[in-house]
Amino acid sequence: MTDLLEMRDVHTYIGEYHILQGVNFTAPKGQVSVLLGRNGAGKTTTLKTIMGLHPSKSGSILFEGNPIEKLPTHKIAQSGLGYVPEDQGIFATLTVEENIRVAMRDQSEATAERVDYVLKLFPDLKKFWKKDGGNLSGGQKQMLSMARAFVQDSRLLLIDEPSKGLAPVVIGKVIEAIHELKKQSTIVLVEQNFRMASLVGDTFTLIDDGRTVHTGEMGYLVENEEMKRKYLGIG
Amino acid sequence: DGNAGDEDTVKVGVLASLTGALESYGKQTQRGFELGLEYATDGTMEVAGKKIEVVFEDTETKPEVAVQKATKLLEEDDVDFLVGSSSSGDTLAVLPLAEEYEKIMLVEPAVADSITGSEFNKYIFRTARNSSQDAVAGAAAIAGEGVKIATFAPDYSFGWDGVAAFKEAAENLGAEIVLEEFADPAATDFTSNLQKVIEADPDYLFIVWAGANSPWNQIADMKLQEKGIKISTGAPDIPALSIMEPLVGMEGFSVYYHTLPDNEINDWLVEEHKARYDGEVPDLFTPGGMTAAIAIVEALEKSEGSVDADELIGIMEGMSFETPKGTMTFRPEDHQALQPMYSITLEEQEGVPYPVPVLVEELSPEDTEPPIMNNPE
Amino acid sequence: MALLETKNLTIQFGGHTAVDDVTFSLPEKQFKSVIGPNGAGKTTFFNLLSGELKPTAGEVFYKGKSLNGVSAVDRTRIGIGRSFQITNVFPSLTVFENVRLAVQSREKVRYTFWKSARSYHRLTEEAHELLKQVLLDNKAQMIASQLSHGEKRKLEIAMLLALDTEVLLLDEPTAGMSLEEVPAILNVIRSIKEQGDKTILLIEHKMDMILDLSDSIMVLFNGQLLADGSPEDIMQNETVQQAYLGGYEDDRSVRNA
Amino acid sequence: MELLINLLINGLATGMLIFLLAAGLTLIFGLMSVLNFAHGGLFVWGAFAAVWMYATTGSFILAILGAVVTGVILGFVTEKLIITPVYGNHVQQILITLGFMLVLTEMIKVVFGPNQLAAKVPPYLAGSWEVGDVILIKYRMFIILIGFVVFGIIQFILKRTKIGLIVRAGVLNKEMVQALGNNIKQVFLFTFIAGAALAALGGALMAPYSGVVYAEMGLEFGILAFIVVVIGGMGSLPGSLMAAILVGLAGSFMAYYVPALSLAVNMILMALVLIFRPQGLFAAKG
Amino acid sequence: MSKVLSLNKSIYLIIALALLIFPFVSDSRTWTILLTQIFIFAILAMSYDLLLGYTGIVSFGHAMFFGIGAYSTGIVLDTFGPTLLFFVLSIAIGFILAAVVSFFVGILTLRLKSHYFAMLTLALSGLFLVAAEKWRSLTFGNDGFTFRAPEIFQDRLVFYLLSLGCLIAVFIFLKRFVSSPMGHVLISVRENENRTASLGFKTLHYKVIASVVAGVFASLAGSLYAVSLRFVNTSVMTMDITLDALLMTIIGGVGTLVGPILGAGVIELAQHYLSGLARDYPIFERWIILFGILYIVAVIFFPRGIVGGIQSIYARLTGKKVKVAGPMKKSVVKS
Ligand SMILES: Nc1ncnc2c1ncn2[C@@H]1O[C@H](COP(=O)(O)OP(=O)(O)OP(=O)(O)O)[C@@H](O)[C@H]1O
Ligand SMILES: Nc1ncnc2c1ncn2[C@@H]1O[C@H](COP(=O)(O)OP(=O)(O)OP(=O)(O)O)[C@@H](O)[C@H]1O
Ligand SMILES: [Mg+2]
Ligand SMILES: [Mg+2]
Repeated sequence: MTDLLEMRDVHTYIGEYHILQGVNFTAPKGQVSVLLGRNGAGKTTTLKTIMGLHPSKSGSILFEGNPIEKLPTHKIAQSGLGYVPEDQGIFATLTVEENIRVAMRDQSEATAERVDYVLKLFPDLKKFWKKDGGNLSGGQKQMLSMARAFVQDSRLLLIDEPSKGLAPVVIGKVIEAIHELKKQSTIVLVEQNFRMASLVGDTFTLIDDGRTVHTGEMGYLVENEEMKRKYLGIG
Repeated sequence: DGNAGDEDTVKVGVLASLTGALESYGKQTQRGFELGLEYATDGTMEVAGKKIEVVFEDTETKPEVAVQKATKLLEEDDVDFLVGSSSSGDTLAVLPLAEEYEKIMLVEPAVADSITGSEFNKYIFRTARNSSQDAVAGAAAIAGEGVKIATFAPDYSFGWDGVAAFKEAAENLGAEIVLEEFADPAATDFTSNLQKVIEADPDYLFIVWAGANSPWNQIADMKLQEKGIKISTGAPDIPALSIMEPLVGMEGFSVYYHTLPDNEINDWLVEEHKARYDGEVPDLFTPGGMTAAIAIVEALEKSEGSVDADELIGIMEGMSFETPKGTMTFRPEDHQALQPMYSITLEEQEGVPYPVPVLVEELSPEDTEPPIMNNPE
Repeated sequence: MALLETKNLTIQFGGHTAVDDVTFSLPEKQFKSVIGPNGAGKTTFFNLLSGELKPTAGEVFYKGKSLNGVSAVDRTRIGIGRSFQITNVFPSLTVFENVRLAVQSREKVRYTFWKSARSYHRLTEEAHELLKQVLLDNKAQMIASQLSHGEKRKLEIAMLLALDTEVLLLDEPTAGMSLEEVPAILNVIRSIKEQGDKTILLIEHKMDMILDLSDSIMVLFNGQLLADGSPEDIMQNETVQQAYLGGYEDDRSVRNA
Repeated sequence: MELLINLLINGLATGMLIFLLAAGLTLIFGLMSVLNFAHGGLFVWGAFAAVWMYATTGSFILAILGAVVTGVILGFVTEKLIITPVYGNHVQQILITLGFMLVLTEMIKVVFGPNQLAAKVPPYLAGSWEVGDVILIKYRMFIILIGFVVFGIIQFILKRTKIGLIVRAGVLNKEMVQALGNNIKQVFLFTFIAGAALAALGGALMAPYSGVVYAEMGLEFGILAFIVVVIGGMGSLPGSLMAAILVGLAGSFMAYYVPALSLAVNMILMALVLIFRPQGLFAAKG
Repeated sequence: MSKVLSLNKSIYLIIALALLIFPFVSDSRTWTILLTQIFIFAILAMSYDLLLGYTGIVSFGHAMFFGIGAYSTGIVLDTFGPTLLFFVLSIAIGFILAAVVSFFVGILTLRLKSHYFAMLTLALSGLFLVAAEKWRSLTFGNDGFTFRAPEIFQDRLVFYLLSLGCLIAVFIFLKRFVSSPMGHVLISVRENENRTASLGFKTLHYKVIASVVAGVFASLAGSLYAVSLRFVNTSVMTMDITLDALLMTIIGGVGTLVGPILGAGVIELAQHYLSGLARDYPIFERWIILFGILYIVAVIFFPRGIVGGIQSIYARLTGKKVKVAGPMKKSVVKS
């Protein structure tokens, strides 16, 4: 098994604040890795560091074996990463269509197919195709944000809390979608909904106070009451 | 540095716009003043045994800066005379200081009538011509019994003053004003105004204008002259003349163009100016600067070096003196210098890249004497 | 009896009817939840109640009086407070200042311009008290924009609580909050409920939370009121089962483990 | 009737000229949301470059090209040095671009001297045709034509490429646009350069129209361009076109029928539009 | 916190005292005048800061209120005579006019968002400028008119002290204003207007109040300005005045109140020295370029203005910076 993404002892500062204080993390190819941790632990910052949005100060980040920690964000994205931010990052005064068009890298057949796919997955988007993104409901924005990432041909998808604000039935569809996407892409998921995390995750990494504290098979965590209590406060 | 109260020097502070939109006017005054001092003192820079020192200050065409600089001149440099300035606004703002400090101020080249009119105080003498003189000269050039005239001017004080004075002078000469058009000076399009002029069908269109953005092209484009409407206006400085090609042939007036006056001082000025500034000829306000310098030196000669303002006022009221434009006289009532002006036509000339004002007639100081406007209420 | 009511409440955006002829009533001191698919009109319904949007047709009544023409500001002042689904705080003020502003509004300190704000000790204490309740007291001096997402959600709740309004409209208060902290926030909500002097309307997609707290549940579907009843009734509802839950929440054992 | 046609055509031509001035600002201010007070400076540089080129080469085409090249170079330098540090911060944009405006204006005097320069209409565009009582000024016809061509080209580029979209998105959320794989810096740079080149083009075409160029002209026309962009609706090119034509026509008709108000016509127009249609005549959408 | 504050307070006090004593130890009237100008523009800039820095309103029409004050004072003193009583009366008239105008302008404009608001204020103040130009019987058009100042101000020292007094009074008033509960609401309007409304504050009221207070103080600055020149013309209504206020505020530090005072000082002094340089050394003929570069450099090195710059240097010196905020240790639920 090869690791598509590997972070080694990554430290990130935001302004003067030392937020990530040693993150070690790998995303095995073709699997779903879940980042877990309490509010403010540093999950989002980890994803942003990978995307180059909060560049790391030290440590290395390898994608398909190539270092990407020095690249500008758009280069990182172009090298095959897709990103769904936790605040959805919708362009409010652009229509749904335009939002998606910003994410389309080309006009190819394959891209068109992926657009069809996401519209089937989230029919609401089709319904509001010409409407401003800012007028969508909370859940619809979440769908649009995912759709934008899915229409790109990404080998690695970083998804920050996809289930947030979604109706249960849609969460079910997203879980199916993730299983589907796994065939072509590797996925890194931040998820507070432990049920969803446990249904889609292959491996998990626990982040606490800006450090990775544990990594393992998802099944192991589901069974391990002790660890769930200690780091996730459940059980 | 002449310290305050230095008995052996006379200090003159010159305010001018040395930066900004009026920069070229300011520089003309500056050069003229320097040359004028040399001329009047025969290069000694001394009068009645006293050394003359000049300090130039930039008003930046902002009234508050003008006041700051004027105060600095009066306080720190302890000047005995003020000269200036390029904009009427700056000058008006400085007038009260002359009165407060009891120093003579020679106004040059600001034109607003109110400087020697409603805002006059006794320390103010103006070597420049005022708007009304322009207007009277303009009227003299074209007005006559039964002539129909339309006017066109920018919609602010300068334009209103000019047209009002022109109207009076022209009507006195028997002309009829058929239309008064005013336009936004910053506008890009003057064709609507010109349209109205065409409809009024006057014999002449008299234009009062200042500033770079001008209607000349559009006058040509609208074929006013082909329609039998003759154009008349004041000839401006050389850079502005260069855009007046469409008006070649017009009859108008000029305050100064270096070939118009015929006297030795002007010859000297043209020669010296060319020699010193790379062949450039003196322009619209250069003789004004020179005139101010000459007036100061003459007054000092007469006062034997005394800079006492009251004494000087006595001397300068009614004083006549020779300038590049011929003899000027400070009218005792309002201290306005009466001076010659020139009726001209604009002609194209071989080797000159702009239309040249060519003398038709020199208008004597009496011909262009403006009304006295500083009547104490 | 009914504190908050609507009659034929309707709003259209262009051709789209987001809230469609909804008539409902919320008795005093009740805890009612609103569920429905994404885009069903729940948030829009809140916006109509709170006055952020004006209905195309229909009316809202509060304590029997029509709120027609009453602005959002005045609705807050007479007792209808709300939290926002999309985090909506004062980004470059500190967490503490955010809450203090809300407390200040409740205390009606609105146009005082000569006294220093620092002299209002009660405002300060109260703000700190609220921050403690939502587990943010250790971040009081942090700039709000520097909070993580979940922390902002907590701030949002603190600001609503600070207003101390009679009616609380909560729009997905726990979305994005960590597993560990949801129970704490739930406790806060529960304790408010138990004090028994508030009327609460809650939008959530977390069914276990809804079932745990609600006296009644109303379901919105395509802008229409599909059902309004006890939690048990609603869970039996065929449409709710299929089109909203879709089987995903059937097995809640994992979550409760 | 002839009168109305005259007013209409001249108003239209003036409007088109104003559109050419404002087109660049539509990109820079309307789309990129940069409060560029130095826009007038770019415009003057274009005007002076064209006048200088025309005087040295005698070719109007080369003069226009020279202006555009000047605009491109200045646009590049401006974006890199002045604008890049202040994207998204209007307050800082005001200060830095005003400072840069002073530099640009004063540098004109260093390079071209402090005096105004005459700008000549090329002979083949000089003069006017008279059709009955209708006077058609050739250069104005040319401006109207160029106005439509420029409009067509920019509109085509904005519609056919993702550039307009990316810029609009980038103003809303720069990080997200990058995270979706777009090189926002490059797109912003390109757009800014295009805006600067358009400003320079506007200056170059304006020069023969008024017959004169002077360093301070940038200030006057800069504000006019802002007015047009705002009343047209931020970021809408058709909006700017319509607003410019409206300003042109209003000026032309007011000067004829209500001359007392011509000083105020632009301000009145802007006030009315903003009071009754605050988002501008054509908001970027919908 | 309170220690820093008292430090601030004592610095202010020392500077105020120094300025108070200054004209008695230095007899340079140039400096007296320059400082007087600075005080007057500082008042204008502070009033602008209330809008820009505290309420988040970018207005392009501030000159309107400055002009109202200047014309009120000029016209009253010119028509009724240069007495102290009429001077006070003229200031009062300026206040009332500015308050009324800013109230209506506020109601009319403040519903609009950012750019649109800014441009509408530009339009309205443009209309005021045109009115000043056209109403010649009152204003004498753009040439303007001179008038006499009350006898007592003939002594520039007295006027210096008056301006300084006004500056201090306005500073103290605004300082208290912005740190009052109402001031906090203004700040919250700047931060997030909608949210402020949903907390139960009528935001339009606050914006109008800020605009009225700012308008009134701008009018005060205008009145003082007119007296300092004994001359008024339409330049007091032009965009230049607004831009001056804006630049002084930004260069000094937005939302700080002291900033605009420093900004006024820096800009006036820079202008004074740079143009002096041009007089003494011909290479500096184009000193405006240096002046422009000053703005550019200011933005690049002090993006938050002078006060912001000083604050961050201070923070660095006192070693306050190394905050390892990060994720804080759990004091979290143990329920
Ligand atoms: N701009 C910033 N400046 C300073 N600190 C920040 C900033 N952004 C985030 N932080 C801090 O960094 C820490 C990690 O934040 P991050 O958003 O990565 O948390 P998270 O694990 O995603 O939490 P959540 O579950 O709430 O989304 C938090 O303590 C937060 O306060
Ligand atoms: N301002 C608006 N303009 C146009 N359409 C709008 C506007 N606001 C909401 N809508 C539409 O109204 C519908 C209802 O939206 P609303 O936000 O109320 O949904 P919701 O029930 O809260 O959904 P969610 O659970 O996803 O938050 C959506 O389809 C949305 O696109
Ligand atoms: Mg997060
Ligand atoms: Mg919602």
